[in-house]
Amino acid sequence: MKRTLILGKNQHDVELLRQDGVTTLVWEGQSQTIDILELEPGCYSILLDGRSVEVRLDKAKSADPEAHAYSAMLYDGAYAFSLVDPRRALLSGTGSTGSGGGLLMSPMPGKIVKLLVKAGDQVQEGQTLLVMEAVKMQDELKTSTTGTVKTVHVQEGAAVETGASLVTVEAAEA
Amino acid sequence: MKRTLILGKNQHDVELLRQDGVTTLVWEGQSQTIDILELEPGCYSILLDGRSVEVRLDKAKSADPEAHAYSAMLYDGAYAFSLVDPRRALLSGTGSTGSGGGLLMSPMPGKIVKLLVKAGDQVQEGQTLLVMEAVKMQDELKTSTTGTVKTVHVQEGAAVETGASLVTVEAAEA
Amino acid sequence: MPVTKILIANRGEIAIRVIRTCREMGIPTVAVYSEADRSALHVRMATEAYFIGPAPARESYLVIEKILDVCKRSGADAVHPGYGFLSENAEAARAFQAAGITFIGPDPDCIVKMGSKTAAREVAIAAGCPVVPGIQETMGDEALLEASKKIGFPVMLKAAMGGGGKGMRLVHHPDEFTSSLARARGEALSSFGDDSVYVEKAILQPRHIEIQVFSDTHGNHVYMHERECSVQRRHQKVIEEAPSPHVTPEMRKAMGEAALQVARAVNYVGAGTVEFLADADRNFYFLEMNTRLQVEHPVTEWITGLDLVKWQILVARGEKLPLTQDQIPLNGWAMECRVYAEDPDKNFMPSPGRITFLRTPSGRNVRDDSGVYEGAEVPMFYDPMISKLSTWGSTRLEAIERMRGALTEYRIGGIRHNIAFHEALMDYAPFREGALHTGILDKPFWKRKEQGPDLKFAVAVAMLHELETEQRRAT
Amino acid sequence: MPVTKILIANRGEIAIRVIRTCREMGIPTVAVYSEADRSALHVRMATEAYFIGPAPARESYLVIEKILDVCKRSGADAVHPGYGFLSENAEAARAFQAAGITFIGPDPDCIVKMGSKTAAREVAIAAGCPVVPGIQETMGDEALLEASKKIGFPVMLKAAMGGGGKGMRLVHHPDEFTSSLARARGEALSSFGDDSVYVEKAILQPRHIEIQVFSDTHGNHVYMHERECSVQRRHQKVIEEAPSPHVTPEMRKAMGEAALQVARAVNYVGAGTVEFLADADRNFYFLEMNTRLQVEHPVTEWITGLDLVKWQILVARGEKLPLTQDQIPLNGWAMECRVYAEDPDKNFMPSPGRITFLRTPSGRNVRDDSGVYEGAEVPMFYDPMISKLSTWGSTRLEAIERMRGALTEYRIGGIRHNIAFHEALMDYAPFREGALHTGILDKPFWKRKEQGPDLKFAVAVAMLHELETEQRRAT
Repeated sequence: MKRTLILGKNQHDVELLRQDGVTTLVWEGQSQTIDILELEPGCYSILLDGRSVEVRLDKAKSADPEAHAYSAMLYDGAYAFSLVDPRRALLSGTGSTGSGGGLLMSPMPGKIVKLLVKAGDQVQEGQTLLVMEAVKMQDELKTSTTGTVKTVHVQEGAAVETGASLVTVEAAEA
Repeated sequence: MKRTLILGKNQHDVELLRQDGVTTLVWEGQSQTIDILELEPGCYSILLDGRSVEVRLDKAKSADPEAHAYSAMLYDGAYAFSLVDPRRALLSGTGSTGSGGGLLMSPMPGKIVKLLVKAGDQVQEGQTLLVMEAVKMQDELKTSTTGTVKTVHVQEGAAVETGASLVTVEAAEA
Repeated sequence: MPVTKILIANRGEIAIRVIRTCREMGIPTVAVYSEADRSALHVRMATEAYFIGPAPARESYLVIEKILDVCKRSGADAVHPGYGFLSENAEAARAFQAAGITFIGPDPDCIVKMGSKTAAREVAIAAGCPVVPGIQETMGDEALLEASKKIGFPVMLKAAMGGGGKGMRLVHHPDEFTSSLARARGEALSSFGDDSVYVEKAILQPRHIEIQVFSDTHGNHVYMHERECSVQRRHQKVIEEAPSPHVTPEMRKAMGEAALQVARAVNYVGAGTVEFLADADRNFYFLEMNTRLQVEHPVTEWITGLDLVKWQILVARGEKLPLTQDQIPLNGWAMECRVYAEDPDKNFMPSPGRITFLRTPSGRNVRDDSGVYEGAEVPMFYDPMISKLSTWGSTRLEAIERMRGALTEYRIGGIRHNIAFHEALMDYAPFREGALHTGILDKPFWKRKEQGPDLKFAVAVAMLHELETEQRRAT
Repeated sequence: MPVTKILIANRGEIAIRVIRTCREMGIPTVAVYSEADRSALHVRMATEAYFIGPAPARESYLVIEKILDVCKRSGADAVHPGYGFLSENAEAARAFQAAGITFIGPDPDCIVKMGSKTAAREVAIAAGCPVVPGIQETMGDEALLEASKKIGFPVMLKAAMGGGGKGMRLVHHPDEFTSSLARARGEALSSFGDDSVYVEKAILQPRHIEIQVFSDTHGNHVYMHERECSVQRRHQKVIEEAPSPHVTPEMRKAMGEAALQVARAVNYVGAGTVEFLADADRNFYFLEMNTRLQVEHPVTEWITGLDLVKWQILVARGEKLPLTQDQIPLNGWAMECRVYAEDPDKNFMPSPGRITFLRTPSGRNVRDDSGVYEGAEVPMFYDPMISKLSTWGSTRLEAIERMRGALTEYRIGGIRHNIAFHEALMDYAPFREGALHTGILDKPFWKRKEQGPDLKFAVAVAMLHELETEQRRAT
């Protein structure tokens, strides 16, 4: 089954085919033979036509039960990917997502110092949604989606972990 | 509640008391203040009146559901300990156990090549109960208990893991 | 003096570092820990460990009476302070002395003298060690401005009791002077409880080069060559190396001897570091002296083959230095990267939390001085440095390539860290060429690399595979 | 010759070792793996990895055509054989040559010559290198007995095609000769497919000391001093060190020059090792030459600061040796322990299985060349060596104490291993004193230590705590 992989502002049609014991990745129509081995939960050794790559997925918590979205980070904590149904990719306007489908996630463990939006608010890409604090430093968290605030998942004063869902913004129709 | 700790041929009365937030180990009537922290499952950092000791317990599989025995090994895989109810310690004649209450456990992953006893057989300390094979080397496994074979937990040809129960010998009354 | 059981009044990698040498010397160690550190590696590795209070350092690691109390309970007859915390606290050194406990460091008077920048500068001048032209007295605002005009702009304002870059201000022009001075005084007051500020000639694009010195109680002093510490971010060292690509044999000898002049002038004892600024013409100027073991001592250990902690203990026992000046080796090149729990994508904000996965590099001439383990918690209360990765090569380029290889192997999960930043630095042309100065990182050179196509493909494969597995489980 | 992409025809720690140097040199690597090794560390760390068949080595790692096929598929233009497997297989070296692929090792003819003990001995004699008195010809039983009587008992019987101690027998008296010979022939036949046996004068309590040599394609040869490998169990090295406590500067020079004579005589190219037996009077005798990188090469890397794998690659590219003989350093002392998945309590029986927990030592001058990771499977099909732990110190005692500290930090769960055995060896008086000979481990010196009271207390605490937790959960 075809899915859409979202990487930052890019999205790619991807599919995994398994036939006669051979697994093939189809990436934007291009096929390559792959071999995948789960070394431990979330850690994969993958051979792409022989090239050896290791991937460690840390599933980010998603508070949106309808999302079918699948967010992941590499071990260095820097990249966010989502895997969605192609139809949803169109609907959610993922062309402008930062960390997956308009969902703002916590980049660190810390405390929510100030919430600047509530559900129903109209927001612009780059607008600050809330302020977090960790190790006595404050950080303004901004959205990368223009649209409407759908859900605010946290309260002021709450302590959150890395990857916790903070605010979901529904993208405006393009 | 008092228990008996079995180490090789020795046994010791032990008890853990918790009072007013202070934990005390009573070892053969002698008390010392302890602090225990589980670092990860089975791995403990323990402070004994300040002295820092680390213990990693690998629970050995016990096939005897009635045993209430608790077998453990340190990380270097060399020592076996059991913890039993004091009454059972007397009954099972643990004065002569090797790896806990007459239970012979597999020292390595391997194959059972030959079984030399069946339930009901009388055996002597030092008698070979079975032959195992690993990496093309065979090893005779002997019992350290004189008594009657109660249960043979494995069949010839079976593949077993380290710590698997092989044969239980009930000690003869002294 | 007897040193038969050592209390380490510190935490993190430096506590581990001291424990390792003590083990080799057969000396039992006593760790202390705060509420945030019960599960810390130093507690697990020490012979004994005692609780000393709440997480904030001022309520635990900095409380002299608590450390003294643990000495009594454990029978420790010596204290190794590491760096930071009580390491340059003369009051602590005096309290240990009074209690008959060996403080592994110099005499308290020496700590006091070198703790004041102005007093240290006076010592250096008297010892014939070159200093940056400037007015060492602290004075009022007007007088400071007049003095600055005499020295000639640009000038540097510095907190008299300062360190670590706090309370330092570069002033290019008299017009900015008043506002810069106000901010310097404010920072000095809040950081050191004292708003005294002095003024110096600003050395533009300076190099920070320091000399490791070692002295015993018999009046012997040696230097162990230089460390190059110019790669800094906001006055904090990021990468250190030894030797320095800027230093010639003549300059090394001149700097070493100047450093020893200072050490001799204060009857220094133990491990110390004399920091210098050097300009493009290889002039060098005394900056300050640190009266303790330095974070970056491993690069000196690599090029000399010596164990600096062992030397500290031998000196504390009253033994003579094991080697004379001409016996101190200098082999090859060493590099050190400070690995921090911080987010290079978010202005290097600290990133405390649980280390869910850890794979440390190993192999030929790679050393990882780590204070953590897989499953460890990086507390938010302390410095977020979690490890110092150092490498040695027969040449500077070999040490750099080895460091890049080791960084590639380093895997840390659960927290943000600066491994990718260090990797990028190893490829940064000015760094590779050795064209270092303390502002080398001011120019934004770094952007996290785009993932290559293979990594993208692999992520797609892993995610599709996990999704399939999940769906199979659900049905 | 071009060496732009290297296939490593090996597994385990040596494959990792080669990958690390290739990374530093910017050379992509190609791993091969059998069915038992899909999850092995070398597959994860290499740039590329290809499947080559079933677990038994003779169906995968030893099949020349499969390696050649992967060279073609991956575009690798060079093969590094590591040690063991195809490393001393002249047929393989020829096949690679024929396919235009650079074999990182000496010429096939040289491998053939040195692969036969008798031929190698002839070369040594012709080159003026001392050999053990004996009859190098293989001959019938009667003739061998007569020859032995001429040499004088005790004598040593050796398999002509042998190695690793197999097919070797010490015969003290003519009466034992016939039965010993039969067993030696039997072992030789089953191990090497050839029952040829020859006889030599037995050197009692000999030391095994070897010289590392390096040669390029331009006729340059250097030696990198000796390694002391006398600590053996059943003719298998257990601990290696460099330099040797037995070797004086004069002896080092004499052995080094004798080794170079042999290398020159066969126009040797690359890394090689000339093994000697030495007696108490510092006489030394040629034993054999290994035409490959040695397991124990890290101790040489520690004392010289050189990267032997890098030198192998430079030589394979046709470059000249980077240093001349008088530029080869010799600094301090290095020690290596071979860490095996084996049970020292059960006659060192191999202990394959899953490594459920792994904490490797680190810190100053500690190197761990490991082929495993936490969660890795140690397959039952290959040599059970999982790591080589090496340390450096400025003196032999410092290297020993550092090794003991590092062994204390080494934690391996899930399989049996020989860490505690090595720890005991570090405390064994004959070893510490350097009174080494190849029989040093024959005397049973080792018994696993009784746990101290603290460990017993702690076990009691942990077990009681787990039981309580379990019971709380049950109710």
